[in-house]
Amino acid sequence: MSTLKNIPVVSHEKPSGGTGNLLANVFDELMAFCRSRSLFMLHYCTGCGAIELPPAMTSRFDMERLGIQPMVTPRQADILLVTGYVSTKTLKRIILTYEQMNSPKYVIGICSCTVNGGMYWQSYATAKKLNDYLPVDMYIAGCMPRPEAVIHGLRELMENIKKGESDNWRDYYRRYDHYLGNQQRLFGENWQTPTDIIGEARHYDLMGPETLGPHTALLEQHQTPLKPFEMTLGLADLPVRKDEPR
Amino acid sequence: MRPENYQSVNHPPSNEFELFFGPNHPGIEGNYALKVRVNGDEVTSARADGGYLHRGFEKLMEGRLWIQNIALVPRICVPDPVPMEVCYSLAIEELGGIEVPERAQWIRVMQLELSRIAAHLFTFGGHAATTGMYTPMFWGIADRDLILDLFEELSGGRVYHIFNIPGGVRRDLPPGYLDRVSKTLDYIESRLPDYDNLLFTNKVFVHRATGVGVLNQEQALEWAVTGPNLRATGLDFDVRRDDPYLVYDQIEFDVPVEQAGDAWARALVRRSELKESLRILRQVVAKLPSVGGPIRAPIPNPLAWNLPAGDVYTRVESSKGELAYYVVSNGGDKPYRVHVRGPSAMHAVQVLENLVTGARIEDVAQIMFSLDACPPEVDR
Amino acid sequence: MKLSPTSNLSASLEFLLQEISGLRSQWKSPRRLRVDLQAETLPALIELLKGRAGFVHLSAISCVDWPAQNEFELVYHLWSYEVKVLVMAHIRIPRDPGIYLSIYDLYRPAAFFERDIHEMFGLFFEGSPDMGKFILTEWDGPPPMRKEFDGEAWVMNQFDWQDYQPGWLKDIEAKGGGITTRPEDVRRDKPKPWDEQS
Amino acid sequence: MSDIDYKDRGSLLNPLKSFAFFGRPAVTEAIEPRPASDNYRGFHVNDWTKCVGCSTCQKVCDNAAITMVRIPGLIADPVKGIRDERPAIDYGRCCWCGLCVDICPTGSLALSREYVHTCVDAELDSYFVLPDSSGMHGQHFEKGWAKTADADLVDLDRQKMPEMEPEQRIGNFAEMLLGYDDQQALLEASRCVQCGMCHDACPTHMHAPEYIRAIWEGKLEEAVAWIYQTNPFAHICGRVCTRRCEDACSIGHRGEPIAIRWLKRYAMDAVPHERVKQIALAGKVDTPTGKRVAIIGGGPAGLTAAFDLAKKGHAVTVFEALAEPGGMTRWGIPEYRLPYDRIDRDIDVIRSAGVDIRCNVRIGQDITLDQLRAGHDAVLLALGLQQGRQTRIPHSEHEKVFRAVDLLNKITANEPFDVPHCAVVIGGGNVAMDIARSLARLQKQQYGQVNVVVTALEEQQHFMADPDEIKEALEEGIVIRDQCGPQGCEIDAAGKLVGLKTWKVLSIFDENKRFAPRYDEAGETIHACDTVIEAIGQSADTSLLGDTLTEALEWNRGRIKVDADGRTSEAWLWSAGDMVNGPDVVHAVADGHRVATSIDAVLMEQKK
Repeated sequence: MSTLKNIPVVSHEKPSGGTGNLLANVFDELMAFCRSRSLFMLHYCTGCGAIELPPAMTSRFDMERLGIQPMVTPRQADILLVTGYVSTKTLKRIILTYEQMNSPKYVIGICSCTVNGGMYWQSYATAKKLNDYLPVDMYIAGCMPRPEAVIHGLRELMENIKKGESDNWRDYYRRYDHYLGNQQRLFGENWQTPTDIIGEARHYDLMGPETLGPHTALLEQHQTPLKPFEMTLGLADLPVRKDEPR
Repeated sequence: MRPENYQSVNHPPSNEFELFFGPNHPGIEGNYALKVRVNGDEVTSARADGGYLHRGFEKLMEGRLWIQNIALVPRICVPDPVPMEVCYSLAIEELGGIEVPERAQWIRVMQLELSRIAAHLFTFGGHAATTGMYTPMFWGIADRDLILDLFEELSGGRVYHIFNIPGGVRRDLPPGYLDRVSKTLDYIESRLPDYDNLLFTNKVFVHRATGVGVLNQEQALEWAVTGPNLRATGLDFDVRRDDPYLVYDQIEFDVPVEQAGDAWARALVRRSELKESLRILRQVVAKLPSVGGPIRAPIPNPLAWNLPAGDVYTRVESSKGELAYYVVSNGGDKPYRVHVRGPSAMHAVQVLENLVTGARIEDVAQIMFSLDACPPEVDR
Repeated sequence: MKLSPTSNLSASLEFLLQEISGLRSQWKSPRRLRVDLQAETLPALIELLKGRAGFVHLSAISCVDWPAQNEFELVYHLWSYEVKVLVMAHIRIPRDPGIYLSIYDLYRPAAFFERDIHEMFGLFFEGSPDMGKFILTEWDGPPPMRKEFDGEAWVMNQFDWQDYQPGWLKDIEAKGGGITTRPEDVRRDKPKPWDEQS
Repeated sequence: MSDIDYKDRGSLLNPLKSFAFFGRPAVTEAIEPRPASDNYRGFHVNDWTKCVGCSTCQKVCDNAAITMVRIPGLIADPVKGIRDERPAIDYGRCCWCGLCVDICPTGSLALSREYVHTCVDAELDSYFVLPDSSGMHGQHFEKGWAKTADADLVDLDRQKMPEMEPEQRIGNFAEMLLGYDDQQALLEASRCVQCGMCHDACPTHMHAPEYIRAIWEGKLEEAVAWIYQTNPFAHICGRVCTRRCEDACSIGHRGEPIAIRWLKRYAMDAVPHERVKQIALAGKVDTPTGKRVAIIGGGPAGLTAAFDLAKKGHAVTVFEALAEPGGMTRWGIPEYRLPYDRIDRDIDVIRSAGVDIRCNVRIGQDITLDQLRAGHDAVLLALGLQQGRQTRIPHSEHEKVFRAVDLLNKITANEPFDVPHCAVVIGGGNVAMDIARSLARLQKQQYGQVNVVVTALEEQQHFMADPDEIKEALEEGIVIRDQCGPQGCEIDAAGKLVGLKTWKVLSIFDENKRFAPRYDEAGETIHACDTVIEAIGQSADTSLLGDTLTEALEWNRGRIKVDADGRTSEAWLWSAGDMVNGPDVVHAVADGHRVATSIDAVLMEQKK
């Protein structure tokens, strides 16, 4: 990652006015078109809506005809599909995963639960509004939505990408303080992720008025520098349980 | 921490690695995690890590009316929701002394078996995919969808049917429904040889699955393994037959048993159960037209419905094993306590940890799918 | 004496249970036997059932919180594959300090259930192999299944809800209408006028 | 067991058999969404013409997804039980379980077959929807999950009130309805969906949902406390209320309304009287205010006002002309409908609040109005309607032509009179039924057979009387001849009343909805009888006011004109009850409360 500086910074702002070269946007539009036609969807079953994804992905509803296919690693995925309720424990993993995904990236919230708590609005264990924690590009209503509805939502998303309208991922950088604040409220003040969003925002020129704020200040106060990552999960501390039949 | 602080990973100087296996992992069923330690390819120890799907069902149910919970319960096991509904309804009916009309009981059996077929088709697919064979998964899921179509027609919902209600079922069968059920059964039956060719007698799969995750009968009993996993170890037990509920005592069916207790044996038991479920469904389809009467016993206004104080333990055979509800009422309009005993709670934690330990890393996913562990049942 | 399915089941099972002092048993249905006993005698019962009556299957351990009596009720559901009967053994233990003995040495699945009860109710089992958190690793509140933990109030305090402002609602509000009853309102008990007076 | 032998280790070639599928059509569906099944549970549709805004859907919703929204411009009619509110659904909560559809009392709510809705973050408000019949996106989709008869979660049939058989009850004045037992009351109370339409429709806004809930919970004392919040005539209203509440009940749209009146009766009967007294007097002000109020008339309106004012610490004296307080409830309603001991209990509660009730005191004779005015800070006129109206048909001045109220008075006072062998009652209201049924009982007692005919202008299904009353009257052997316009009493040569002549009624009202009956003379009938009883309404006897006061007061169509609070144009005088509103117990109670509030406010203002 120390090679971050070598990545050329691409400006995504469209030139204002119609005075520029007609061909100036052609490349961007081509990029947007291509991007919309090959979306990789992260294979992460976060909630119960995931049960309608296998039908959507396989023969009957065949998502692949749209160029969408599951991808096992967040590093190569474009879409994070949040399929329904997210428990606090999952939400932490989702945020880690989201931050690891490469921009541009899109979040789809399907089912009721991602909007306003859904069935589990009384539950102490689930987060209620996904857009408090992550910028969401597309919502698909249903509990759970049928594969057709999922595909419809994906097509809408493709359309938006093609038109260059889906860029909420920038919002995460521009309003990082807001998202971080909600995350801190749920996970506690000590919450930190291994991805340096502020650094990335600076680097890619994505700073916005709300990138920095009281919550990021709190983060700087609490955060411990990332040490070189030791491959240990603390398993040694746990009793190794291998039940032998008697 | 700034980008310049990112540093490369230091590997420990040995073959020992500790890995997160999930929650975001293609080889895990649902949103679940295993922490495994591997030495080379061999897993030397494993700990299950659940709770990613925890919603606090048992707490939620204490805050909702008896009838409101019927919308909640199917969500406890997403791939196989009907047993959840039926088991909860049975508990309430036993508490409230409600006699379920015979027609409703037959309709429930029909749903239970359809759901079992759907769940098994789903599990095959997953199991095959963990061995690198995706065609059975595609077929299985596409065929499962035909069952979901039947459910959609019956209950108005593809996955969450919310069709069983304390006292019976919510609607009568649509006209001509049984014919369509028969047609789908014919189709699925005609597909079984294809599945056999593709998967169950495919030498690649057989070799890949034999001897993997072996459970002997002693271990299975020790760890409270139930359902197809138990029957794959040679114990002939099925809640439907041996602790009968609904009208299963009027239905003729066999309980398939295998002896080897490995992943293949478990797959074979499920494969044979598909056939038995088809056989049960044929009987239900033949019987249902002659069973008239109401589809639901009269129940009080759901908004003002107290159940007498008491407790009840009901269990049914879900596609994963023994599913049980322990329901306590203190005489109020809401449950005082509901304890859901999902079959996977056993399979996905202790059994999985023990079976994975000593296995090879590439078999971990297969072992989990062959146990058909359903994480939402564990987390609740 | 060894039970067999052919013998007069209920009589022989009851005869066997007489060995435990202070035990009350009641057949709830032909395959469900409810047993109430003192907490101290439970291990003896379990040993008896597993050793002499073939109850090898621990179906579940359920915990019920009874704050009014300041007690936890533990229910051990044991199934016998041989005689096909489910015994539900009920014991009560004081909520404070909330410690009981594990039956892990007799039934391995108890580890899961005991761990779960410890997480959800805060009841500690001595001798259980692992009382570490499993599901609620990210939860630092009180054990949520205890009755005194009001989940709904906690949620209301912790989370905000969507503040929908759709166009139709604005139109109606402009005409003088608007939201009259929110769903939260009907969930609360109505205040009683005489309570206010006193 | 399995048809695959475990020893069969399979073949490498087996999968190749799947090449048989090569070239077969794919199972893939078209990319556009398929139509959903016939009872699909998609987005909501709500038929606003059927919906009454009862909010039952909101109560059954397990996800707290339904918000009630008031929409100006819709019909709002508390009497019919219609609110201008409609449910709005939050699709960020909904789980499409369809419980709202199955419980909807009117059957207006349904789920459609529409299931696709997507939006971007900025359009999230579209998740909050006010469903009408046009569907989520204004496109037409067929109804999916809708109400069916066998899946209805609303209990449409009420618990049957146990009653005496006609043969048992006809010969005596014992109460004919026996009241619910505990189990019936519980079941009936459990039918309530707590919509509160009854509360809105009730003139005195009784807390019916609350006391029904309390009965269901087994908290009968709490139920009594709720009842006494708004109605001291609890026993009486539990038996003879005109029950506007049940007309408004949302269960009544498709089934039988909750028996709210019988539940009130049950609660009142189930709690011991001494306990009722304690509950009723909770909240009574201990310190007297020193203000004195005189109330003329010991009927529901007067006594309700007296009870309220006494609870607020005023010294209240009620002057009643007749021998016992209770007004029309005692003197007009027969004992088989309302036993006197129940009236006594209600009066006892009111007395125990410190109200001084002086009976047999007639204003104008025993004490003058001016004396009252001088001795009190406020005076309330609650005279009621004690004069029977007359038909003024030919020969109606005959001595054998009676007013129903007069006869009912006599029956209550146990005054002897000649029980007619054959009576014809003119009128189709409750009073007509009361006198007819009372006479029938007396006839049975004295002559062993019933011979009473009720004639009225209306068709039988449009009688003003309660349908139950009509049914019971018929059971008791009373003959009803509807559409008969009285034209005169027939007198024989000896001057003896021999019958009533009626013509067949063609229509009662003219095109301007004014009372102008048209008759068909060809349909003339002579109803033979020895007595004719007029039961066509009552009026107030305001002669006690005296000429000066009658002059000074403002009048409105023969009734004293009062403002919204019941105050007359004279500052010291209030008026309430039937004489202002027309005959109705519960209305009188409501009026009593209103006037009491007004009097209390004025008196407390004076005190400052």
